[in-house]
Amino acid sequence: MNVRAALSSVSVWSGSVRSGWPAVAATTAAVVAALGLSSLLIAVTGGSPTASVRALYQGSMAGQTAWTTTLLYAAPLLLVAVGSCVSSRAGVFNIGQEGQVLVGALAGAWVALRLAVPGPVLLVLTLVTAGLAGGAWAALSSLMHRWRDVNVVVSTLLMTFIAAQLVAYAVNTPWLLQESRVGNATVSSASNQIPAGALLGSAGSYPGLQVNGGVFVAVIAAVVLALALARSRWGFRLKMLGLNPRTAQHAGVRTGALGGAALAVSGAFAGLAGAVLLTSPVGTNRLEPGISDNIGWDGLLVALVARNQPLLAIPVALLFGVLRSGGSFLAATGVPSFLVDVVKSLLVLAFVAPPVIVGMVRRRRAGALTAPAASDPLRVPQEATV
Amino acid sequence: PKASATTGTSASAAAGGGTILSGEPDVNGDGKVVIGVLSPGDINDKGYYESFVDEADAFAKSKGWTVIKRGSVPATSALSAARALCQQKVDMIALGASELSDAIPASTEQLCAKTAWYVPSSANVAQTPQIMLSSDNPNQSMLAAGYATGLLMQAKGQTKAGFVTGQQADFTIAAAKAWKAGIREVLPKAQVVTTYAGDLNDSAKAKEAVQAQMSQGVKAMYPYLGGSTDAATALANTGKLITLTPGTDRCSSTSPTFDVSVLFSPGDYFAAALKQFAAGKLAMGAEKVWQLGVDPYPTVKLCKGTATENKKLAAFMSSIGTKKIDPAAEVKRLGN
Amino acid sequence: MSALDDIATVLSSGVRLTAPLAFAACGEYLAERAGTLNISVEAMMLGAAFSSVAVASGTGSATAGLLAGVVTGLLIGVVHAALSHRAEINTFVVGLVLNALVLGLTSYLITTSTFDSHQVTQLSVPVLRDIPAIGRPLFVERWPVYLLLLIVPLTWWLVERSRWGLELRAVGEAPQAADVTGIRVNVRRRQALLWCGALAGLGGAYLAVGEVGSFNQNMTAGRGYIVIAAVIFGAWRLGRTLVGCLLFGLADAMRLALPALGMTANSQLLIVAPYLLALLAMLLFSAKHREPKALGQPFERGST
Amino acid sequence: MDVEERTADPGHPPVPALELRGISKSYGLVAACDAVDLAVHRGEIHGLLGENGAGKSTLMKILLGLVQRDAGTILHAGRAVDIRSPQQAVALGLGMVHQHFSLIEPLTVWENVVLGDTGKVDRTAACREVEEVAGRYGLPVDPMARVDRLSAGERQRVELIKCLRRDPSVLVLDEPTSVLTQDESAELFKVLRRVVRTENRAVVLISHKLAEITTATDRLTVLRKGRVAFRSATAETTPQELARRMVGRDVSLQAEAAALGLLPTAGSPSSSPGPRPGPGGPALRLKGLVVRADGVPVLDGLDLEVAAGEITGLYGVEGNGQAALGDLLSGLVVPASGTVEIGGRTVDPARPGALHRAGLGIVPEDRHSSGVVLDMSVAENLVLKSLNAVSGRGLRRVFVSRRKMHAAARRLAEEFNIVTPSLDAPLRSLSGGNQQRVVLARELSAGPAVLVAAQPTHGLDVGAIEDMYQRLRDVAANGVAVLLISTELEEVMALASRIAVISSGRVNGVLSVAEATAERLGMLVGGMAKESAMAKESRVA
Ligand SMILES: Nc1ncnc2c1ncn2[C@@H]1O[C@H](COP(=O)(O)OP(=O)(O)OP(=O)(O)O)[C@@H](O)[C@H]1O
Ligand SMILES: Nc1ncnc2c1ncn2[C@@H]1O[C@H](COP(=O)(O)OP(=O)(O)OP(=O)(O)O)[C@@H](O)[C@H]1O
Ligand SMILES: [Mg+2]
Ligand SMILES: [Mg+2]
Repeated sequence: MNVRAALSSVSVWSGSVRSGWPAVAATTAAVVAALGLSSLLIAVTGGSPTASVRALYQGSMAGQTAWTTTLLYAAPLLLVAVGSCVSSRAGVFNIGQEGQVLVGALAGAWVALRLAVPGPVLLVLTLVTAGLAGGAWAALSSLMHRWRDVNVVVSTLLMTFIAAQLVAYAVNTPWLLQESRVGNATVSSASNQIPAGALLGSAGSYPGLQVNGGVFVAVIAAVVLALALARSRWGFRLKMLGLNPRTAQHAGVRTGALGGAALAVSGAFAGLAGAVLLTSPVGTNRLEPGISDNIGWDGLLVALVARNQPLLAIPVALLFGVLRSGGSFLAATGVPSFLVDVVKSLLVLAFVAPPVIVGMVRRRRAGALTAPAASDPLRVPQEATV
Repeated sequence: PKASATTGTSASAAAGGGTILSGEPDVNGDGKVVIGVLSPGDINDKGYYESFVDEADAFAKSKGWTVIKRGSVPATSALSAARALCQQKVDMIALGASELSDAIPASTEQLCAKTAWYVPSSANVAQTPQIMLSSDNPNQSMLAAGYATGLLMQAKGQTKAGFVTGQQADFTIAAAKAWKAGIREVLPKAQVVTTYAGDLNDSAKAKEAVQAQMSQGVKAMYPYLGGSTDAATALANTGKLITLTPGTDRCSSTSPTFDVSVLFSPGDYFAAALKQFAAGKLAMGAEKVWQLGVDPYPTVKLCKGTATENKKLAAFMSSIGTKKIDPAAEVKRLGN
Repeated sequence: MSALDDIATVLSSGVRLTAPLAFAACGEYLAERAGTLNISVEAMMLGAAFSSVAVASGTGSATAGLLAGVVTGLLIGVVHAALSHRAEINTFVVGLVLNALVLGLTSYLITTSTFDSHQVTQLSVPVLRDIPAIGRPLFVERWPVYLLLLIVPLTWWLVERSRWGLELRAVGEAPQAADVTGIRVNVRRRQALLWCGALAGLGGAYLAVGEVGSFNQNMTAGRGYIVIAAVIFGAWRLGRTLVGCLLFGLADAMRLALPALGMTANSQLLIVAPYLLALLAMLLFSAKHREPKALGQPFERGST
Repeated sequence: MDVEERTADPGHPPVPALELRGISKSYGLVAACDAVDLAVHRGEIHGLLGENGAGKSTLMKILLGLVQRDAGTILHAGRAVDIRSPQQAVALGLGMVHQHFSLIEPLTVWENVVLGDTGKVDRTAACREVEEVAGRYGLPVDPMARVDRLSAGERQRVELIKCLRRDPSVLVLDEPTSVLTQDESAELFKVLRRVVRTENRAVVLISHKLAEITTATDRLTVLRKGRVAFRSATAETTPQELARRMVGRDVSLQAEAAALGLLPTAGSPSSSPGPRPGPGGPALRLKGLVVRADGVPVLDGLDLEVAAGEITGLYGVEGNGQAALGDLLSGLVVPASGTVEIGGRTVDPARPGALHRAGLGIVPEDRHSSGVVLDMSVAENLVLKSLNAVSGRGLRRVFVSRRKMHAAARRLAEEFNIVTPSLDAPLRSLSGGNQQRVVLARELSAGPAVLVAAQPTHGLDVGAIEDMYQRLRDVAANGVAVLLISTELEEVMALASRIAVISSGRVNGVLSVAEATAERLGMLVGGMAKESAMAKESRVA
């Protein structure tokens, strides 16, 4: 069943990009162009493109340590992306994942530092609380939508900045989560390190390649959600809601509740990603204002590039993970790591734009009454967003 | 500090405790010396963070070494950044500030086995056998900075000073208090206001904070800032305020201009450490505490001080060095 | 110090902090009336701030820098418009990517180059500047601030009185109907984005070569999002949007001036104030009725 | 296809105001227009008629520059012109009132009127002009009113003013009467007469209502499947002939005739079965339903009963609450007050799916908006209201079983003759008639006690209409209560045994089909209560 679900999702994907070689060729060309532009930028500013590419490769894929880092980054990205797939399916455009990640990490840190329970229980509690908190944060947007028709895109965006200040407040306030003072030393704007019991260990160690527990959590989430979206009644209703909310309501779907729940689920996965950032060795195992490190924004982009297919999000998250770990290594060669942000943005455009453009050109040429498929996440911000 | 030789049989004990890594400076024995520098701040801020890499760069060049520098490293990626450096086969990893102390666990990893570690600390980093700690007591330099400011204010008959910094965090609060205490060593009645602009790099907001202070008659201003230092100082210059540098010697700068250079830059400490490293004398597992009035750094310098002023300042600093003055007690007494 | 002087201090600081927001808000307002919820306004401001400093340093003229900022904003507007109203990629995706791209690019470039500092001159209106309390805030400012006197009425006139604006509103409310009436929907939306780009660019450039005189990494620090919040707070009316900008600018000015005036306030709360106020405005006034009906929706002929 | 032409009088000026030669346009494989020739002269109202999808709107959109033709020439006053945009069309003196309103609701009347012009915007001048045009043609409207506050009739006037103000030489109206009352339609035709007689303009009137075409036009052209099937002077042809030309064969079935707007011959007995009230009262009873939209009541105390085994028609002009009733019975809006009873039990329409569970099936008016999901497969659309029945068993209950879904879908597709390339094809790829069959099949598969069919033949071709009528009759014959909501008088007369007339959100009177005459119904539609309608009639008699 898994395999068939996988196949059917993939075929949906190729269907929605109206596959065929023009889209593939255009994408390839665009990716090459994006890389070319980036190389040009490096060369113009006095760097060496080939050395940079080598560094990117070395830091992300050459050897087991490199892969370990790549996987560490990919896991939270995948979690955010998988959640985004759920809300987008329901036609709700959540762009507040960054804030939801932060709130998840905040709640997770609170549990990890304040509850005195044995290790594994603490870890589970940390992850679950973070998920719930992220979900609740997103649910606020959903409530605002239901009560007062507040635009979901806008409210999730604004809530991100509020979340950031919330975390800043927590880690600068001694009675909340600021790290405890040792003697006269100044304390930093961060929490204490969470106890070892709440850390996500490696669930596999193949000499140098360490596969962190977060990776398993994320992949399992992706597979389960892919299955649920493709096969379950819930997935069927979500799809119906996203593609035609009126028909869905007519068919007995509680649209408000289901749409709101989808947004909350998306927030919950972002919150869980926050907990993974907190508890896995990708970071410092403390709550810090910068803990989200753009994972929320990037995770959303992963989902968009993967066209809201959880299984496709796995390789895309891996690619983004490669860029992050490779970028970190690239910076170690002296090229400012901001370059990686440039490369990443160009690559996203290169993946996202050509299929849309090819589809559009084809529609124009055919002149057919084919309104763009409402299922195409890149074209149609669904009703719910307005 | 206890000395233990975990880095291999070839390590040897050093005089002042700790372990000297064999082959220093080419610790990993690949025939090249490569220094990796990680900084949490903007390494082009013409100030605190930039000085750290500049010193390393200058010294390394003179020795024919390679320096890999990386700025704006968020604390959350310190660890992976350090690992990336180890993969690059650096002989030493130097952290620009203790905010990046989360990178230290990498020093025990296989990948970084043959690497020296230079870590600035403000008493919040635990000593381990693999790292060299470098610390100072910010109270000392900020107190002396305040004292120097006080001297200049006294000469001009002024009583109001202002401190502008970023987030309201523990280290900024402490710095503000020590500076205030220092001013009051000279002018017991001096008024000192502190504004938290919220961001070390938002120049527009830093400038507005300075502007507000100037309009309230502030005559000495300490821009304890990052990327926005220059913009804020330039504005203070227009009001002919007494200005101070956050960490580096910029007495020769003409735009903006400073009256006091407060030198507590990690770059200065680091340069001294690099010299030892080159000579094969830098020990891991040990801590170097930089003393005001004893070591060359930290120190405070009046850019255009009169002889008397210079003498008074020097005397004040040396009594801190000889522990005649206890900065912590002074801050408690005068800083609130 | 008299209370009037204190008021003048806070007010002039407020005016300076408001100006970049106000420029960009005029642009964002117009784009939203045409149906584009443009979130790349941050990218436009930041890109313009960078290029204005670069060009000012290169030419030695701050005014040239200001102009370069406008052009940069415009260019980002062109790119956004081409991607979202020609290629018809989801406008939010385009916005997110552009924000990341420009932040990365400017940060990268500023670490690989250095620029001199340049600042546009101050304009001080004789007589008027001596009015107590408001004289200094309103009549002693860097000259580009006074462009607001031109741009605000112009934006209002464009939207409310010109034919172009009538068509923009039509396009923002009912693109299909506008299309059969002979209005080229996506052309109008692209033009609106250009206006938005130019003004956001002016705002960013003003911040860099007007206010500060130099560029530092991420120097706009989220002002673009504040601008979006202001338009929402203003419920898609220009006057209220500008009031929102002023409110946010003044809140910041207060926050920065209070310590000097001997008072304290919770800074976190003041930092989030704009976002909270925008959300509150939406909750209280249920802005939906005022919101352009087609805001954020793409238009393609035949896809009712 | 050979086109038979009967050119009536040669009195026309030799150069037509507008002439189309060999216009072709294909959408993919569909040839919407295929070498169409059409000449329109000044001083005449030219009827353009054809079935749904015959290509009428497409032809006019080509003329207006909204769609680009694949081949052919357009001659304006004898000169070949190339029309690439609506502005060019306007410049040439072509004006169009679109099938769907093209007004921008939050804008005022005068703003809408000047939209699409060029040059400065001058409110005073625009308002003066609106009033002037309005006065000239007898189309009163307040230029400063916001369009979203206007009724359908008033909006139509605004559309007309907008066109006439530009002094068009050729005026095109695409199905202008579908939202108008009969009185309003009559008014409209009076204005059009004036436009052609006294101002010597040319008018193209598009409709598929034969009665309307035969009374209002001078000459006409019939399109069938994108080609010109027939041309004639109106006076020289009959509705029966036109119907034959449109459909391509003789129209004998009353159903078809009704669908084409041919009034049934007076007093002809309805072929629908007589009322067969079920045991224990009506199957569907609506009591005092009130629905408000933006504070305005769109349903205003509606009462209606439908008995089992009977087809009840709810007839009225569009915009009198039918859409709201349809939405209510689809579970899309919640009534402010009033009750819905099915089989004697009160159902709360606010509970999602409650109406469906209580045994109410509905073929909604706008199937694309609320009846189907175009981007889901045919099979999925067929089962989307009965997921329980196609789910797995036991632990697999949370999953939809593909096997069961396909089995159910296949059964329905066969039973209802749904033509589809595959059950997994997106519904979007089906023709309108087949999409409608999917809806009907799905609704009937649940074995409803009540079936509501709202405008069930809108957008269907004759074959599909015939099929739909037969199925509705069969359904009623099987004891289901059928409520037919329609704006087509003929359709209601042909199918229903009782006719309720809806006006301003309430039922104004109920007549048995035997008592129902066009005139009585017309008066009820116009808002007169049943008694006075009867009384007036008896006086006339
Ligand atoms: N609480 C919510 N949070 C987020 N999205 C929602 C919410 N409720 C509905 N949606 C989404 O909005 C779309 C419908 O928008 P609309 O504003 O019409 O909902 P609604 O009719 O107000 O909802 P309700 O039925 O709860 O009143 C659906 O696609 C749905 O997914
Ligand atoms: N944009 C389009 N894309 C694809 N097919 C189209 C498009 N517009 C019209 N068609 C098809 O062209 C044919 C003619 O359509 P048109 O709208 O001209 O019919 P019509 O005669 O106006 O019908 P109606 O009476 O329903 O208005 C139909 O088969 C229709 O499906
Ligand atoms: Mg070496
Ligand atoms: Mg039509």
